[in-house]
Formats: sequence, C-alpha cells, structure tokens
Amino acid sequence: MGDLIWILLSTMVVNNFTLAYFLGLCPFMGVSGRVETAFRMGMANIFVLVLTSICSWALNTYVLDYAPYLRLISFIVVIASLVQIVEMAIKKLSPTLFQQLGIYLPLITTNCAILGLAIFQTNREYNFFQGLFFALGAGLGLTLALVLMASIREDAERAAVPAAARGMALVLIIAGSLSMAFMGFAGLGSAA
Amino acid sequence: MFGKDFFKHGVHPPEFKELTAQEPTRRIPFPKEIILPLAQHIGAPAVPLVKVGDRVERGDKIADAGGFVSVPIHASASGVVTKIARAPHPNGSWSEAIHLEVDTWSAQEPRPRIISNWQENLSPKEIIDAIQQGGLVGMGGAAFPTHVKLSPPPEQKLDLILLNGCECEPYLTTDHRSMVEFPDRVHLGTRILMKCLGVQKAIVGIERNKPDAIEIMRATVPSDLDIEILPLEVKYPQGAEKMLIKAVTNREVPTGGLPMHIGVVVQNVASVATIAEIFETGLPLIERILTVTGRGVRQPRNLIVPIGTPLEDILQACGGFAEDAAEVIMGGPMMGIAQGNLRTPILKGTSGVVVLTTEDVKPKDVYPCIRCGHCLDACPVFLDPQILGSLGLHQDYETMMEHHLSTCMLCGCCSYVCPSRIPLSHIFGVAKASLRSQGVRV
Amino acid sequence: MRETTPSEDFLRGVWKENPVLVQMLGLCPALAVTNSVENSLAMGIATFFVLCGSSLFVSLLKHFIPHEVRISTYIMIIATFVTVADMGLEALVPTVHKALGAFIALIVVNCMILGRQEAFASKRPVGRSLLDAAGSGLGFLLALLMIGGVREILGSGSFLGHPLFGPHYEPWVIMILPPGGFLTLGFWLLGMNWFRARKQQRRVS
Amino acid sequence: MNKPRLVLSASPHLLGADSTPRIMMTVLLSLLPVVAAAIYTFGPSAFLILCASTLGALLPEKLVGKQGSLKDGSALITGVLLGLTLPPGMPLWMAFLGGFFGIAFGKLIFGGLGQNAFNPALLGRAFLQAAFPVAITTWPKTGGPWMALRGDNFALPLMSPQVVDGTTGATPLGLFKFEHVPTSTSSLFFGSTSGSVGETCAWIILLCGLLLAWKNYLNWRIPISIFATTFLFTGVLWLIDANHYPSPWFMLFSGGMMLGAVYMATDMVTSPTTNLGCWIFGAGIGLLVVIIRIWGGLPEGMMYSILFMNAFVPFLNRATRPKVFGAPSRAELRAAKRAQKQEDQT
Amino acid sequence: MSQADQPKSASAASIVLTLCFAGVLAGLLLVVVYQATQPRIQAYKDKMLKLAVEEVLQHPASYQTLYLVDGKLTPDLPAGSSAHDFEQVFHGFDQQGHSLGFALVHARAGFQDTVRVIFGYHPQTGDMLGMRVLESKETPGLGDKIEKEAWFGEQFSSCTLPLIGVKAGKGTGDRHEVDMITGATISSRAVIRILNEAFTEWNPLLQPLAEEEQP
Repeated sequence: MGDLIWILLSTMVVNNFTLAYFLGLCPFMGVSGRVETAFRMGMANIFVLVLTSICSWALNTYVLDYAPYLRLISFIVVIASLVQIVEMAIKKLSPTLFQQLGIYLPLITTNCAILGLAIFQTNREYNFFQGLFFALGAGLGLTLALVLMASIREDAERAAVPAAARGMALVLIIAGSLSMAFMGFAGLGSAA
Repeated sequence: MFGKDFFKHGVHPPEFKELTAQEPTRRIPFPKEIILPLAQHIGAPAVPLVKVGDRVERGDKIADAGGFVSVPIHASASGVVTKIARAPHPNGSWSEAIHLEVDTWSAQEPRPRIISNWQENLSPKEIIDAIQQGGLVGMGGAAFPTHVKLSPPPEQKLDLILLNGCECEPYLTTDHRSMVEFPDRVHLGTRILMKCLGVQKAIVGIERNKPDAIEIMRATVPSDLDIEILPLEVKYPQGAEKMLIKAVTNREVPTGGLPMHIGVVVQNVASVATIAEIFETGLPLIERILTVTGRGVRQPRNLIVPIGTPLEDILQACGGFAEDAAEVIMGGPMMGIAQGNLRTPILKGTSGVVVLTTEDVKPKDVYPCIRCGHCLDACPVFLDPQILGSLGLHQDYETMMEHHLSTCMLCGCCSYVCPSRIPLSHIFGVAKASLRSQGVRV
Repeated sequence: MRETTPSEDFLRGVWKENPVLVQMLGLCPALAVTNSVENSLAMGIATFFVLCGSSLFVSLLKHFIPHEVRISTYIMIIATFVTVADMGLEALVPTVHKALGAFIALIVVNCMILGRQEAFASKRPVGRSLLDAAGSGLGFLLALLMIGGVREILGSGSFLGHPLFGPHYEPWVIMILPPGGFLTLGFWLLGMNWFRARKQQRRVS
Repeated sequence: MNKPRLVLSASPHLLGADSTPRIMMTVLLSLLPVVAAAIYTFGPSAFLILCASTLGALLPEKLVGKQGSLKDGSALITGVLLGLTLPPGMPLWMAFLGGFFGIAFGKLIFGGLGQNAFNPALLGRAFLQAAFPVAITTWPKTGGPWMALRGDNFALPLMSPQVVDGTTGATPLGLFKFEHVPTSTSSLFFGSTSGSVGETCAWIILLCGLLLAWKNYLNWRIPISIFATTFLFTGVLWLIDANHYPSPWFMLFSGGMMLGAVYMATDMVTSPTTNLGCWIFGAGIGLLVVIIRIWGGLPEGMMYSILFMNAFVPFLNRATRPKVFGAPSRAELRAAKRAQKQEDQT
Repeated sequence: MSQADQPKSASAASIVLTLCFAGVLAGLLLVVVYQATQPRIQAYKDKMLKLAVEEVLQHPASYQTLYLVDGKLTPDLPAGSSAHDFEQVFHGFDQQGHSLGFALVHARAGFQDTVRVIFGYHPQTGDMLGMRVLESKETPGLGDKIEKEAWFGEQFSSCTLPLIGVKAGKGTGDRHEVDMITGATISSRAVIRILNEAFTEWNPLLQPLAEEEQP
C-alpha cells in the first residue's frame, strides 16, 4: 500500500507530468486561460488516463509480449479509439456531462500525457494497481498544474505585463516558477 | 430579533465633529436670490406651477410632484419669480430651476396651513398625502421621497420604525443638533409615523459619539410610546440604511430590495422632525438644518437655512473662507461632491457644507495595487474592491456586474483605506454611470 | 491558397513559422530532452527523419487514402517511422537512446508532424512536401539546438561536452532541470518579442 | 468675499494615513534589527551578502521597471529579504544573481509592483537553490573571529567557491534530519546556531513581526495559522514517537520558520486578500513545511511551502470571497435550487 | 478547404481496406527493422549487464544466473517462461570454481525518482565486493554523484553489510561505515538503504547457496 501511495504522490507532485516531464504541455498552454475550463480539462484527463492505464496494462499483459515492435502503433490506435468510444458513451449516458467535457475529449487524443503514461507504465513494468495509481497521480498532477496555471493567468490578464512578455513567454516563465516551487517535494518518502 | 450594535467591516475616519457639535443652530439672513432646482430628489423632477413675474409667499407650492416618486417644491421665501432656467446643481451638472428674487422688506411670515387635529381627522392615507404635499424627502443625503417609503405594498407587514440618528459622516452635526434641540419634534414625528404605518415599535439609533443627544432623546421619550434609544458603535457608514438595519436588527436587506421588504422603515431623524413640523406648524419643507464646517471656513456653525440658498451666502454667514481654503464639499467628506460654483444652491437633501484646506486636499501619489486586502476588510457590503478596481481600470464593466457592482453604494470606505490611493469608489461610480447610460440597472 | 515557391516552402518552416518558437508546437520534446546539445541534436535528427519519412509517404499515398480515415492513417504512418527511429537509435547509439528515453516514442504525438501532414503533405506533390518537411524539421532542430545550447552552456559549462570555462566553472544546475527548460524557452520568446518590437518601432520612426 | 481657487476631487475627500511607500519603509525599518542581528552573528560576510542581493534586486528595477518604481522601496525589501535567506559564506555573485532573477523574472515580467504571483525574494532563492545546490547549503561554523569571512564570498563571478574543509557546519534542521542531533530551543531562540544570514535570531524577528502586525502592515492571521498548524502537526507526531520526531518547539524556532512566517508569507502581493484565505494559506504553509521537513528530501521546506502556496493565492482569493451583503447565502441558494427542482418535477 | 477539394465520400469497404493495408504494410516494415536491430540491441543489453555483474563481483572467472521461482533460487527456468518474468541473482565463481559471492539488482525511491543499483557481496561475511548505480535521475551535480563520482562507488568494495552512512571524513574506520557525499545526503542514504534492504531480503535465501561450488 505504501508503495502505491508513493507512486501516487511522486507522480502528482515530485515528478509532476507537466512540470517535470513536460507531458501534456499542449492543454497546459492552450486550455489554461480560465479556471473553469482548466478544471474540466483536468477531470477529462484523469478519466482518460485511468482508462488508458487499464487498456495498456491489458495490452502489455496479453498481446504485446509477442510483438513488442507493435507497441507504439497499438497504443496510439487504442487511445484514439478509446477517446472516441468514451465520447460516444458519455454523449449517450449523460448529455450534461457531455456538454461540460465534450469539447475537451478530442483534444486529449493528441495529448502526449496519455501516450506518455502508457509508455512510462510499460517501461517501469507496473502491475495493474500500480498502473492505476500512476494514472491517478498523473491526472491529479495534471489537473493541479492546469488549475494553478489558469488561476495565475486569470490574474495576470489584468496585470500590466510588459508587451514583450505577453502571451506564451509569460506562461512559460510562470510554468518555470511553478516547476521550481514543485521542486520542494523532491525526495518525498525517500528520507523516512 | 435584534442584533448587535454594529455591522461588520467599515472604517473609522477621524470625526472632526468637535468643530460644530456644541454650536446651537442659528438662522441666517435671507439671501437676495433663492434657486430651487426642480430635481432635488430621487425620482421624477417637479413640474413648475408658476411663471416668470409671479409673486409668491413663503411656503407657497411653486412646483407640483411630477409623479408618484416625486414631491412638490415650495417657495422658501417670499418674492418674485425672476426666471425658470438652468442653474448649477450640487451633483455637478446644470439643471432647470426656479429663481426667486427675495423681497427685501418682507416679514417672511408663512401663510398658516395648520392641519388641525390630525390624530382624529386624518386616515393613514391622508397623512401620507400630507407628507408628500409637504415636499418631504430624506434629509440624510439620499433625498428619497419620504411618502414612498411609507407606502408599502398592502401585503407587506412592517414591524419596526428605525430612526437614523447615526450621522456617521465626519464633520457633520446636522442630525446631532436636530436631536439635541428638537427632541420633542422627533418624537412627535415618530408618533405620526407609527399611526400611519400601524407599527408599535420604534428604535432610534445614535452613534455613541453623541452622548448628549442620546441623553436628551431618552429623557424626552413620551411615556405612551415604545421608542427605544439605542447607542451604536462609532463607525462609518453606520448611517447607511442597510448597515443600520443590519446593526440593529441583524436583518439583511436583500440585493435589489428595500428595507420595507424585511419589515423595516428607516427615516432620518431630521426628516422625522420635519414631518412633525408639517403637522404642527403647517410649514412644508422650506428650510433645513445645515452644518457649515471644516478648517477652510472661518466660523464653523450649524445653521437653519432656507432651501435654495446659494453656497456663497451660506459661507458669508460663517465668516467666509479661511486663508487656505481649497475645496468646498456639499454633503459629508466621504460621499459629498466637490463644488466648483458658489452659486450652487442648498437642496432639501444637503446635510452639510465642508470646506477643506490646502493641507487637507494635498494631492497624493497613486501607486499600483499591492493586494493588501484592506479594502476587502473595509467594504461594508462585502465586495472585493480590489478585483472590481482592476476590472474597472480595464473597463470590463460586465464582469464587474458579475462581481456585484450593483451592491456597491459608493460609500468610499475602500478608497479611504487604500494605501496605494487608488480612487476605487470613483472608478465604481464611473462604471455605474457608464452602465446606466447603457440602460443597465445598477 | 496562394501558390508558393519551393524556396518559400523550405524556408518558411525554418524561421518565419518555426514550429517551436513561433507556432508553439512540439513543446514536449523541445523542453524535455534539451538538457544537452547532444540530446537536442539526436532528438532533432530523429524528428527530422520521422517528419520527412511520413511526409514522403503521405504525399505518395494521398490519392489512396479516404478522407474519413486520413488522420488515423497518418498516425499509423508516423508511428511506424517513430518505431523505426526508436529501434534504430537503440541499436546504433544506445547511450543517446537511454538519455532520450520514452521521449523518442513520444514523437508520435508531436503535433507538428501531424500538422504538416494535414496542412501540406496531403495536398501537395511529393517534392514540395519533402521540402516543406525538411524545412520544418530543420526549424525544429534549430529551435532544439537554441534551447539545448543555452541549457548546456549555463547548466554544464560546456558545449557538446567540451568544457568552455575551465574546471572552476560553477554550473547552473537549474538549467538542466525541468524549470530550466521552461525558463530558457520563455527567455528566447521574450528576447524575440522584444527584438521584433524594436525592429517594428525602428521601421515606424 | 475672497474666493480661493477651488479644487474639485472625487469623493471620498478624506483618506487614511497609510500609503504604500510608508508601508514599505516601515517594513524596511522593521528589518533593521534583523539585519543588525545578522551582522552581529555573522560579521562582514552578512553585510556583504545583503549588499550584493540588494544591488542585484535594484538593478533590473532601475533598468526596466516603470519610471520611479525604485521609490516605492519594494525592490529594496526584496533584495534585503533575499539576502537574509542566504548562507553567509555564499559567493557574492550568486547573491547578486538571485536578486536579479527574483526581480526580473519574479516581478518585472508580471508588470512590476503588485502584479507578481510569486514572492520575488523567495523565487530568487528558489532559483539559487536549484542552480547552486551545494553553495546554498554550505553553512559556516559558528564562532570564530567576528571580522573573518564565513566562506568564499569573493569567488570570481561564475566560478565555484573554494570551500575549506572544517569551516563548514550544519544548520539545526540539517543536524536533526541527517544526524538526528536536536538543538536546544534557547539557542534557536537567541540565535547562536548556524544558518542563513537572517534566520537564526528568532526573538528579534518575532518582535518586529508584532510591531508590523500592530500597525496592520501584515495580516496576523498568516503567521498565527502557520505557527499553529506547525505546532499542532508536529506536536501530534511528537506525542506519537518523541524519539523519531522533533519537538514542536524545535520545529517552530528552527530554520526559516520565523523569517518566512513573518516576512515572506505575509508579503501582501502574494498572500490572499481575504481573511479566510489567509487562514487557509497559513495552514497550508504550516502543513507543507512539516511534511517537507519530516518526510521530504530537504531539511528545510519553508521557502518551497510558501512558493507553493503562493501559486494557490489567486485560487484561494476566488474561492474564499465572502458572501456579498444582501445576496442569498449558499444554504439559501441550495434550498431555492431544491425547491425549483421539485417544482419542475411536479 | 473548398467543397470541390473534398474527395468524394469513400465506401466503407475501401476505408477498411485502406486501414488494413496500411496496418499490414506498417507491420511488415516494423518486423523487418525489428529483426535487423534486435540482435544488436539485445547484445548491447547483455554486454552492459555482464560488465556490471563482472565489475561488482570483482571480475569472476565465471558466473551463473539464478532465477527466483516460487521462493527458491534455481538456475533453470520453468518451461515456457521468459527470463524477465523472474527476479535474478548472479552467482560468481573464481578460477577454482569457489563461490566468490552474489550480485543483486535492487531499486528504491531516491531523491527524484527510482534509483536502481547492482552490487556484489558475500552472504556469510556480508563483505561487499562492489557497487554500481545502474539508473538514477538524481539532481545533476549533486545527487548524481552517486553515479558519477568514482570514489563513492569504489568505497563499497571495502565495506561490510549492513551499512551506516557517516559524514565524509568523520568515519571511525569501521567496515560498516560509508562516507556520504557532502550536500547529497539523501541520495547517498538512498543507496545505503537499498543495499541494506536487499541484504535483509535476500540473505536468508543466499546463505545456504554460499558454499556451493561451481557445478
């Protein structure tokens, strides 16, 4: 159990997917203008990440042992179709949820955090539960980074930011600062 | 049912009331000209009944109410109508006004219009009509027609009359003097209100910095009336209607609602005293008590002035400007408006004239907001002036509405505490004006 | 769409519409593996290879791919090339492969590559598509080197492993850590914005 | 009657006495005793470090800040505060770089005073911590002649300091974390331990903090909630296993806790504007400090906790905005929604 | 894109056909490349492992790979399973076939991420033969010294398990003491903890095998 919690915390804050691994930068830069949107994007990501983790675990265990060279192709195909299926399922089951998440789901397909999760999980040979906590940690970390970024950006929108820094330059420097702030968690769990 | 003696937040600016608190009210000579703007109150402007050249007696009705939310205007001195033309208005604009040339040798005796035996002869409806005909508006500053406040929808049950004797604006002592000098009139006015509204209970809220007023008012309460004199914490804006209700009853007037919606009628003590005058002497609202104060005026005083007297004459009566006078404000220093034209007349709702010195108005550097949060701690209606201010500077008025701009009453607490001297309440005022011009109700 | 010259096709991606510095695409590898010039170079070349290869194939096959499944087909082509690059690197330069780790596989989701297929290779002749891909690939490589250069010089005091400032140099470790990636790219963008604004101002005055 | 030239200004015509430069100057003045204590403890090195970090902070403000923005004194405070958090033996060029980075990338990039999301002094320090992890954790031994430098202050720019073995000590937190040697609370309180320039003398910082809180130049809720959370959290752990976990008093008076809680976390720009927000902000810092100090990799976590919570400030401000006067409360809204739903169903 | 540009809608059959074709083509290409590169990759991996094992066992004449199957160490894999399904231990022998000791791979959380270590030791005395960090993501210039600084790894060859970390230069000469890297205490400790953990975990299993001669 301690092992699982370490995986969760480590992925969430110590090795945050966005701020330490640079995964999921596209939504981090693109969808972090408003806190509401950022939060929904984060939720959608958590959902898809967990599903991906389960799927890639199944693929790794039952299929890819025999054809490791097909790993990348099958991952990407599975993720793309997964997102499609999830989208259709949500549309059918809960139209309100679809309204809230709908537009973010297709964006997730090209989000490297999802593929990154599958690949890291494979490289680290995580079992089913480890993979689940890994995905959960990654998703929570992603949401945390997104929401923090969005709330800081909302404030910065009204600030007298110098012309040269406006736009992505400022976002990157905020991200750098956030990344520095997250460095304090390094070594969590290694000392006790 | 009752709350504490204070509301949360607010500020405590220096009071400066010692300048005039002990000055008894005195009359001033009638001015040569009286200027009576037709829009002296909130609501529709009055409609003139006289034409140029007409002779009017003191107390004559010279303009009639322009609707339900409107009151007539009466001549505050005997004289001749010289013109009906635009004149400077205390709000900074120019507006239509009746100009009277005051008779130099007139005795200025009003025609008797005493309403005899109102207690038996008049129904509540008739009392309210009489109050409207008396031209009565709230004399604390907002100038809201009094009879409107007294006409709740039939299903609305009222249980409390709240008399506002707080006078939380620094410098001003108008209400203070009313209570000290005319406590019986205040009580009589309360009696009339209680009868016409059918309310048994009245509370007079007075800030603790007026102990003499509290004492006198207490001593004079008629034995047959349930009038409670309640000392309140000294705090600005204690005298704002909503704050007062919150402090006394712990009830909150809902956004967009009126005090009557939660069963309370609030009246300024000076207005109540004037109600009594209407029924006692028959005189409509033609004069009022006014504090002329500040270090920029030679002899700060409490005056009884005819409505419509130009600033010039009033300052003259107080010894004129001091050497370093720099700014003339109508109303209190927190919400009052600076005047550039000394021909501007005193209106029914003018509670004071404050003359500040060069020292007082020294321009101060504005710094960027440092998000100290002092404004949030000061705002009596729990807004976030910091966000509102930065939105206002970006002219994002729609988002300001989402942040409850309409709840703001421009009390100025946020500007007062802001260490960076950002003119927050001014920004909000501009935003409100701009939204209003687009037809948004704020 | 305006007709473009071949040199325009090539040069556009290199600087004016640089995938990283202007279009903010493919940031993940641009920040994750640029802690040394060597890694940047390897990643740049691998991406270049994948981009050119998939552009070539997409352009060749564009008439046979039904519109409805074009994206899936592109991704499949890209994934194939990435796998080839992955295995190739592992066989040829295992140390570099170890340093780049999972990020080689992540070239698949580099939006720049899919973007070039969708915007260019699927509509243009083979030669032009190759030119365009080469331009974008070169631009990507250039951006990676710019970031990697700053990060290695400050972060290790060396360039391509050669020490620049002698043995007593105190490296700025942060530059090879994740925050250094964000800060360096932010700094480059800041500098470019500032430079552009100044140029514009000069032109006006 | 003489008629003066009349001024027309917007209401309110009466303003409070506080002003931003006055707040800054008071904070700066309140830092003087802390600086004096630092110089008393660490000799000329402390003074040099403070000068270097202050110069580093002032330079970018002068170069690219708005006209006259040096006058408000905020950059000066950033520089001094940064200096107070650095080890006295650090090369001066690093201190200068930290100040420069803090102001340039922590403040000016957001548009100057009042706009920044992170505390510039701490951001500068976080930069140094990440960039030069060895130099920033090389603490001088206590004692020795007052005039002696406490390390290689004069290392050439960009070059590493030459650390002489045997002159380095360890901070109380480091001693506890790595060698499990506790330090007595009294020596922490009176500042006879090794540590950063300005963090060793707890009682002076506390007194200055009291002064600022009394003047309302810092929100007392923040330090109080930090102290309370730290004390309670550590206290519980300590009661569970006094051998393994440090005592709550040790936690409270060691490291940058005092300096951080009084001067860093209360930075007006980067702390919440609402009082409820301040309570949560402080509690968050307290929790994180204990977590990092006890379970994390670093002996000290004050800086990172504050920076991390800084990032939450815009969010906290939004989430803890009080109910506007006259608006329905949350419970009322919920009830109304429920009623609406029921109505819809019937 | 204008309407005219739009290719006319394709039939379902052609879509499926295209996708299948692309898939098959991709698969074929990958199989070819895989076949071509795999031997080299595998050879490199084996070489690196062999080098590491030989280093931490101080260059044994030969070594044998043991697999942990059902709680027992055996040199033979159960039928139909592949090597990486089981934890492995390497048993080294000298020229005479005497047991030199065992090499183990063990991993645990470090300062940043997982630290993976290989080390060799003798199970009866606990004397270590060598240690090497296989994989770490510790802070460059600080924690990564556990991998990059030679003296840190080398000192282990004269140590005896279980270990305790001491400040560099503060040791008393005890064989259980390990000098830690100044400023990188956490990373140094992570290594020490990994070794101690592996020692307690594996020693009961290895002890009985220590006397075994080379088969």
